[in-house]
Amino acid sequence: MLLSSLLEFYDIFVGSFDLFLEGLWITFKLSIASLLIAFVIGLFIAILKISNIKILQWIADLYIWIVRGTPLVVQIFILFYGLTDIFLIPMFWAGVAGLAFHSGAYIAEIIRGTIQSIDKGQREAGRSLGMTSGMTMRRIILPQAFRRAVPSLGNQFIIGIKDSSLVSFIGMQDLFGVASSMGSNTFNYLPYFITVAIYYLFIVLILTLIVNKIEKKLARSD
Amino acid sequence: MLLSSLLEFYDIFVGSFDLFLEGLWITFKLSIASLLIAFVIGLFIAILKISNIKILQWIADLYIWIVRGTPLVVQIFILFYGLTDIFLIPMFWAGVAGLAFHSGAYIAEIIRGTIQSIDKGQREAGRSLGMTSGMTMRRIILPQAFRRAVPSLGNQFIIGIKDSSLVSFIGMQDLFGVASSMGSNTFNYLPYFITVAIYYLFIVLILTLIVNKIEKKLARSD
Amino acid sequence: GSEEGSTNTDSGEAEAGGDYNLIKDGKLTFAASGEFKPFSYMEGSEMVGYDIAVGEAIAEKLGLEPVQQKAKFSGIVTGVNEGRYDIAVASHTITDERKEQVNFTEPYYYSGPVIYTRPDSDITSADDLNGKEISVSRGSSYVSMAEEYTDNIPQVDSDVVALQSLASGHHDAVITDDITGITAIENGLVIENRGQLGVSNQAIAVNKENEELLNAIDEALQEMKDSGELAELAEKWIGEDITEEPETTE
Amino acid sequence: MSEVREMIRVDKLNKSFGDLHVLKDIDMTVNESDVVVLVGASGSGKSTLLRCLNFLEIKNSGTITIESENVEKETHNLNKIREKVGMVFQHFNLFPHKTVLGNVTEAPIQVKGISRQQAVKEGKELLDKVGLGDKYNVYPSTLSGGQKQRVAIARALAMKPDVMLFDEPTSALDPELVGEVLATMKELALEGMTMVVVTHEMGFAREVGDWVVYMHDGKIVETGIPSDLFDHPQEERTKAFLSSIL
Amino acid sequence: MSEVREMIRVDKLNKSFGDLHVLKDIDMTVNESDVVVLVGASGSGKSTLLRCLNFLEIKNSGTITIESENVEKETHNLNKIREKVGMVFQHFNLFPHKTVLGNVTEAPIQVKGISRQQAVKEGKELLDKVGLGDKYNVYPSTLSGGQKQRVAIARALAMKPDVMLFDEPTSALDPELVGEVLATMKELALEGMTMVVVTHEMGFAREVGDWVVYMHDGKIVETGIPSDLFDHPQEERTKAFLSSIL
Ligand SMILES: Nc1ncnc2c1ncn2[C@@H]1O[C@H](COP(=O)(O)OP(=O)(O)OP(=O)(O)O)[C@@H](O)[C@H]1O
Ligand SMILES: Nc1ncnc2c1ncn2[C@@H]1O[C@H](COP(=O)(O)OP(=O)(O)OP(=O)(O)O)[C@@H](O)[C@H]1O
Ligand SMILES: [Mg+2]
Ligand SMILES: [Mg+2]
Repeated sequence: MLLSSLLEFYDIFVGSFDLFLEGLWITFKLSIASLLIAFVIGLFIAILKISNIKILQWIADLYIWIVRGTPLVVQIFILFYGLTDIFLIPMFWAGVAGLAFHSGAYIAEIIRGTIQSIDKGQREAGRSLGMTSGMTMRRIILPQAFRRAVPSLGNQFIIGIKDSSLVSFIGMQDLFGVASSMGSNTFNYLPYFITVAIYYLFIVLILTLIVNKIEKKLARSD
Repeated sequence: MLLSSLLEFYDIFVGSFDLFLEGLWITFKLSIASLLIAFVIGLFIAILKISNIKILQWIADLYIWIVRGTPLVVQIFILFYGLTDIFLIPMFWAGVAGLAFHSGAYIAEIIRGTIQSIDKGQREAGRSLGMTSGMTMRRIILPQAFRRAVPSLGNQFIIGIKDSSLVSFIGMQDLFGVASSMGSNTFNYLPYFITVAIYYLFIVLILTLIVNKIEKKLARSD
Repeated sequence: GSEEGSTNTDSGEAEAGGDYNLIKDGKLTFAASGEFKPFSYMEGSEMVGYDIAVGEAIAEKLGLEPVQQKAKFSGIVTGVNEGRYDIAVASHTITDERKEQVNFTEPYYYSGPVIYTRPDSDITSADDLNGKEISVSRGSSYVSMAEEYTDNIPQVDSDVVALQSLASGHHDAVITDDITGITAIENGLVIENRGQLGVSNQAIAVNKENEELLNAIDEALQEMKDSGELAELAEKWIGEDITEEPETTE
Repeated sequence: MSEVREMIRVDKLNKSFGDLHVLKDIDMTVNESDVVVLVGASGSGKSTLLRCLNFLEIKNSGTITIESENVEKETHNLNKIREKVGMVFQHFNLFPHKTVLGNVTEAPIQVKGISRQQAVKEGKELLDKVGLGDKYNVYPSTLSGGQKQRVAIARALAMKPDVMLFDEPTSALDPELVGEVLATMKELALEGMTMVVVTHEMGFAREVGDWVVYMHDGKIVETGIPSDLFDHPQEERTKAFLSSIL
Repeated sequence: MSEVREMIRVDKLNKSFGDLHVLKDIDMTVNESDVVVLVGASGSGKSTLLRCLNFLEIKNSGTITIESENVEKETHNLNKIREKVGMVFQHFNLFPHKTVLGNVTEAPIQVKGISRQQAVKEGKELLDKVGLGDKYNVYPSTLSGGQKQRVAIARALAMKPDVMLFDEPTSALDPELVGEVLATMKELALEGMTMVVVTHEMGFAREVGDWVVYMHDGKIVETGIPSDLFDHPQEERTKAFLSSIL
């Protein structure tokens, strides 16, 4: 009984491999694109926040407040269904934009935190050598901040990949979308949801290992 | 033109108030129930993790790994559709269980982190006065750990409330479920999604203020 | 309503295949849910089913290349209205509310909403539905039907999700299309038909600003009906001819 | 005169942390009302010895006899033993979430199960005794280091221990606050409390100590009354140590 | 003999942090090749004065003239001025993500825009000079405090400054490492570098200093050559300060 349902699960797992591979590819593209954009947004917002210009800080705060104050799924739906009145965003890019908009705020907070954790003597050393403010930020502060941010950024990237599952609700056939479709085709959701859980676990595991490796490598020079 | 769409939005906002109030009530019940359970799970798992018993640590690690390795929406769906073969969880409780299962892992990590951040001199002081291990944990370590955990727990509670929006996908008419239904019934998503975003922002704002207040109150005696 | 400029991603120099105002020149972009077996469902990364077959046949008749778009059912009408899709071949029942948003072609099949329950249920007809928990697909015409009996209406994103939860023990009943229910039963779900709630006409939704496309599709449909091609597609995907208007409609 | 009562007896005590052999065949006796001062270089094992006496560290071999009972982890309730042996730490380790009085009453109420009224009464007496009669209801964070350490002493005394262990009770204090803590300890010694004290305060050792024990590298090198050991050390290593700190 | 060239001139310099008036009407002149030693109690404003000379703090009033140019934030590119004035910090502030050589070449390449080869060549020469010829490619974290501070000196020298400022360059060092840094500084002084040094190393002040400036509470109380100021202080406060540290 247990054996037969295990065998059934095995068949489903193997049989759906090709399809999930396509879903994986979409999840992958989506995550990479959104996380790269989120990183740029995050860096930009972090710099606004540590600038001494009130209005810029205020803009950054507002952005972070909105993102942290509303569920990701609301953000994605507003971008996909809502903004069509103003301009129409293709599905893939609506997903990317929603995810990037969301992760961007968290990444901004991570970057801001690590920038501020860098000893202020570093800034002073840079300035005392005649470096401009921007040069000091770019060449001295940011490289150190990024290293220090690796664990948190890695964690945020993993969260981003899991969050990307929500784009299936605007119709994308990402990993989770494939699982939903297969479940509804066969009128049997459980094995497909378990299968997709395994895929996610596997991705997260790999990523965790990579992040740990990078962390170790960077620790070398600290 | 802008004015008329503002007026339209105002009408929708006011007109949907009753319905959203019902959704708010469901979101509220769901969040409270799931966060209380998550807290119990988190405390339990944190204690397993700091116990010196390998097998218990291993169970805690496995649980945390599974939760952090899979998207919340997958967890909710598996609980809702999957476990029905074994026992049937009513929709509300499937939602509660999914959210609690998920938040529990994050809360466990927060509690474990703060327990371990308590100076080990505190434990030794307790033991040296003849207190048992359990007594020291209960009377000395945990009260301090909880205080220290307030900001992170508050943050996690806010995340929990936002995450609760995903139960709309198993059919619950929570805040987000109401917004989705209203949007699709009226073929006009934007105002409803913006309305629901405002509700969430408002809840998060209130909660942030409460957490800050508690934090300040606790800081008094530190 | 959508502006012409925003609906055209390729700029609109009219080609010889038709001067409809299409999202992509020479291509007919049609939406379906992909979660409504046997009308539309996924086979590999492609949607198949009766809806899809009809959509493709029409595109061919119009001399256009069919482009399928999977979308959540609840967002499809809005998507057509706002110019995200040219048309929707997604088993939409013609309703007055939807007619305010989009134009409908002539029906391409006839069906009816049915009450499904688990076999052990004491619901035997619509009369027993009062106050029960009835799950339906979000954005479907079944929402307002269910509202006549109860206000306990869990709404999910596809009919199959609703049926699956019903079969697993959730909810008291599901209102969905007859044929979808039959397919579910064939696929092993243990549920039963407890009465039809009337007859509905399913049609293709077209953007309001695209009268020419509407007319062209109606023409194509009529041709397919006359030639028996539509009935053939129904036989192939559904197993019976559902393209004939029943004697009695409400 | 009554017979001398042995409070602590240590025989062939050994303690290792992994490969690091920290205490090597320690023999030591502490009689009732003795004040034993433990001195030695950093890392010589003073704290470890003290912690073994309070069973915060568990010995590898040897015997520890507390009030004529040979205490073994397997057969004894260590919490009961710890009630008899009070400990004062370098960093006070007060409970920051409890008021001064709460710190002092916590263990009597929870461990001994005495009533709150009784604990409060006794706690207040102890706090009066250490000169903090006006600080019952404040939280530790508002106290100076010297005040904190005196609360820590009162907290340990509240369990009515037979022996008090002090591990560098004044090293974390600003110089001007050392005196008030030493005065409290001296008073305690005069009342006849049995005490083992790790300290670098040689004045205190001379004035209050009955015995001085010099440790080096995990061994007891020399034991004597303060005037002998400080002024006429027998061992080369003791001489070297004393010249480095005096 | 050639005329004496004024490197730094400070007139009526005032600096406040909020309500705290930290520098009060400071007047000071530093000529070419002078070694000026700044002494004074903690909080007297020594660091703040040094930081004003390097424009890490911006003065509230008064004038600062560097090589005959009256420098004002509004009209001058402070980065250009900072190139002329090197600074060495108490806590080294090396760049941990760059190798020793990278620390030394960073500013010449980025700020002066000289070629990498040229910067590496000059950097290696400087590192050889401070006795770290074998450490080009290691990261700062692997160095001792004394080595770190010598890298910091080389890093500042790489910009070919006309004046070097040192803010307690040896206070963060273990005693046995102080000598190597002072030796490097002495060598620099002998080569004719103009230097302003905040230090508690009175031996160095006596031996290397041309002038000693004693600050108290934000004011310059007394200035003199080392032997005069240390052995025959004129002011009461100077006497009190010297007796407290010598
Ligand atoms: N928990 C532990 N784990 C491993 N090694 C330890 C531990 N506690 C102490 N040690 C080591 O045991 C040796 C003795 O330490 P101990 O603290 O007893 O010395 P001490 O005489 O009290 O020194 P100090 O005057 O610095 O307090 C040291 O080498 C120390 O590093
Ligand atoms: N950034 C700042 N903000 C506010 N106050 C400051 C700041 N920097 C210095 N101060 C204050 O200015 C006064 C002078 O400080 P400064 O560091 O110049 O003294 P110092 O002579 O270098 O002392 P030390 O020997 O301790 O380094 C002190 O009271 C200090 O607290
Ligand atoms: Mg010690
Ligand atoms: Mg200073």
